Amino acid sequence: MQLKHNNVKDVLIVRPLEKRIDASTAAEFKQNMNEWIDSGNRRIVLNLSEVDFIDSSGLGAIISGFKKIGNEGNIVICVVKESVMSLFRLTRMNRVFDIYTSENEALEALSGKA
Amino acid sequence: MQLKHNNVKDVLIVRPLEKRIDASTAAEFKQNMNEWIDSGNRRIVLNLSEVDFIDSSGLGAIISGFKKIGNEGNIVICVVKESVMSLFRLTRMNRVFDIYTSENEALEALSGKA
Amino acid sequence: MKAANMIRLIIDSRLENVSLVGGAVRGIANTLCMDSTTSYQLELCVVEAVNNDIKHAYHCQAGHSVEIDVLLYPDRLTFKIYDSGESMNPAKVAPFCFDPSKIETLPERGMGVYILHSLMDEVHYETINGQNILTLVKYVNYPSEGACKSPG
Amino acid sequence: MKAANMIRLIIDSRLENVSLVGGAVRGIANTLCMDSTTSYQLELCVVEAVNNDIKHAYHCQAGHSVEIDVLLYPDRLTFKIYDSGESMNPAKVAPFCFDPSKIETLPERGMGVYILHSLMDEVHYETINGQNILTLVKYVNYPSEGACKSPG
Ligand SMILES: Nc1ncnc2c1ncn2[C@@H]1O[C@H](COP(=O)(O)OP(=O)(O)O)[C@@H](O)[C@H]1O
Ligand SMILES: Nc1ncnc2c1ncn2[C@@H]1O[C@H](COP(=O)(O)OP(=O)(O)O)[C@@H](O)[C@H]1O
Repeated sequence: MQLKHNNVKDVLIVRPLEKRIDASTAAEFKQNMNEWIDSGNRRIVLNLSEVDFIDSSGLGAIISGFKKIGNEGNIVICVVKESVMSLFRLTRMNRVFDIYTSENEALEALSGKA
Repeated sequence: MQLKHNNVKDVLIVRPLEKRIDASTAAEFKQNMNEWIDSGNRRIVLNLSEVDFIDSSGLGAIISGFKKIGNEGNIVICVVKESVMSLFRLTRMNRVFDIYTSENEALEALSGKA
Repeated sequence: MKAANMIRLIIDSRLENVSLVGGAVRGIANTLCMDSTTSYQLELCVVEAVNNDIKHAYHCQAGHSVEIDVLLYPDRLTFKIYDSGESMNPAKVAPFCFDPSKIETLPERGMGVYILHSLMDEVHYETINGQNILTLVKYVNYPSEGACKSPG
Repeated sequence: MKAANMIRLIIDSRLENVSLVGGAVRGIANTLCMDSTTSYQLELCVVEAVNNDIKHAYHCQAGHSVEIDVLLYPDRLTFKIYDSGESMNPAKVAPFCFDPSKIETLPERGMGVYILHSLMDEVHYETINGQNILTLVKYVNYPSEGACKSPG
């Protein structure tokens, strides 16, 4: 799976260039996130602008990264399509993740935090 | 199949409230057109704004109405989605039918004619 | 109930094939003029069900088939999902609950069955002659006016 | 050639079921990031082929099945459409031609086979043990960058 990624100061921005994060790609997604976290990234913006389908496996992979960082940092999410947003709401993950409408907002919010 | 229709002076405007004109609906479409032509309509605007799929049976039904009116009037077409337009081009029916981007243009063009 | 229009979808039990089922279901929902969130949710439910068949009934072994019947009735859309693998053990389905403020309680799995029950109007599971059948029903209100109407 | 991802679609031979096949094919094409005109044209070809099976192979009799295999290869999308009805007689396929300026020459039918050959990169028809198989192949160039890439 293609994950575009770049650093802005100490924030890692990850943008999946995929329409789907599903059971066939979740493991690969999780592994990539793990590697970035293992190599020291603690503030991550996940930009979902290209993604129009996430299933529970894909969501689980995102949650896994969030738990791995734990209280040492944060993963925030941005540019979520309305249909995909309905999954975050249904699973109450909208209360877990900070979700922003634009990448800039996400970046600012993350940079402002300690 | 639902065909919205109304008269503006001596022009009949027909707008299928369907996404599809295909083999399962073409006969009904053709019959409706036949009845309108039999009852005296000679200038017809076919507005395809809602239609995102036409197959060769649907196209055949439109052509059938056009042939029935023959030189006694005209059927013009308007608001055709780009994908559907590709069928008119492929079958060279874009050279047979006058096709307009708006219903008003179609109406004006038809009213201007003898 | 009026006879249904119907299509059957069949894939081999590999997770790479599931997006084809998902795309097919979303396309069918679009043809029926569902809005994009409803189309997504129908796709999601069928995909969760098929993933579960591959993972839990077939233990991720290729070479088995998963069949999905899509049935259109005037008032409902029904999916029947068939496998011939290990049957579901209801005892293994844990309730879905966590504390959003406690990171360590967040679930990484176990959301599929909750999603099905939340988004579908009816969910049945039965095993007949070694075949497991999951039935998902969504009630639909086709607009009486507009580009979309009840099937058949 | 790399093993394909694949889905099989099956309907009973009734024209009312064909839009389900069409919706499924368009949805799959969208998942593969085809643009909307290409998605439409793929749907159109499969719908024309299935309509022809129902009309000409099964003479509009319900109770027979039409099967469509959708196969994804890295460089092509292949549809195999199966029926067990009357085989196609190539002599019955008239060339598609008319004079746009002569209303009486305009065709009302006989456009389906022309459409298949125009839009597809390969079209084969064969009969094996009483089963007719129409194979439609579309070459595809998945973008190497972007939200879409080659399957598998
Ligand atoms: N189709 C199925 N066949 C057999 N067991 C199943 C099936 N679907 C679900 N299960 C069981 O129910 C449990 C909960 O499923 P689910 O909520 O989808 O979460 P997950 O698949 O992430 O474990 C699974 O772990 C499995 O034990
Ligand atoms: N699947 C098929 N099985 C048998 N005969 C077929 C099939 N497809 C096409 N044909 C024959 O080829 C002819 C041309 O088909 P087509 O171009 O689709 O036009 P139409 O279906 O409008 O006649 C048909 O009239 C029929 O005789």
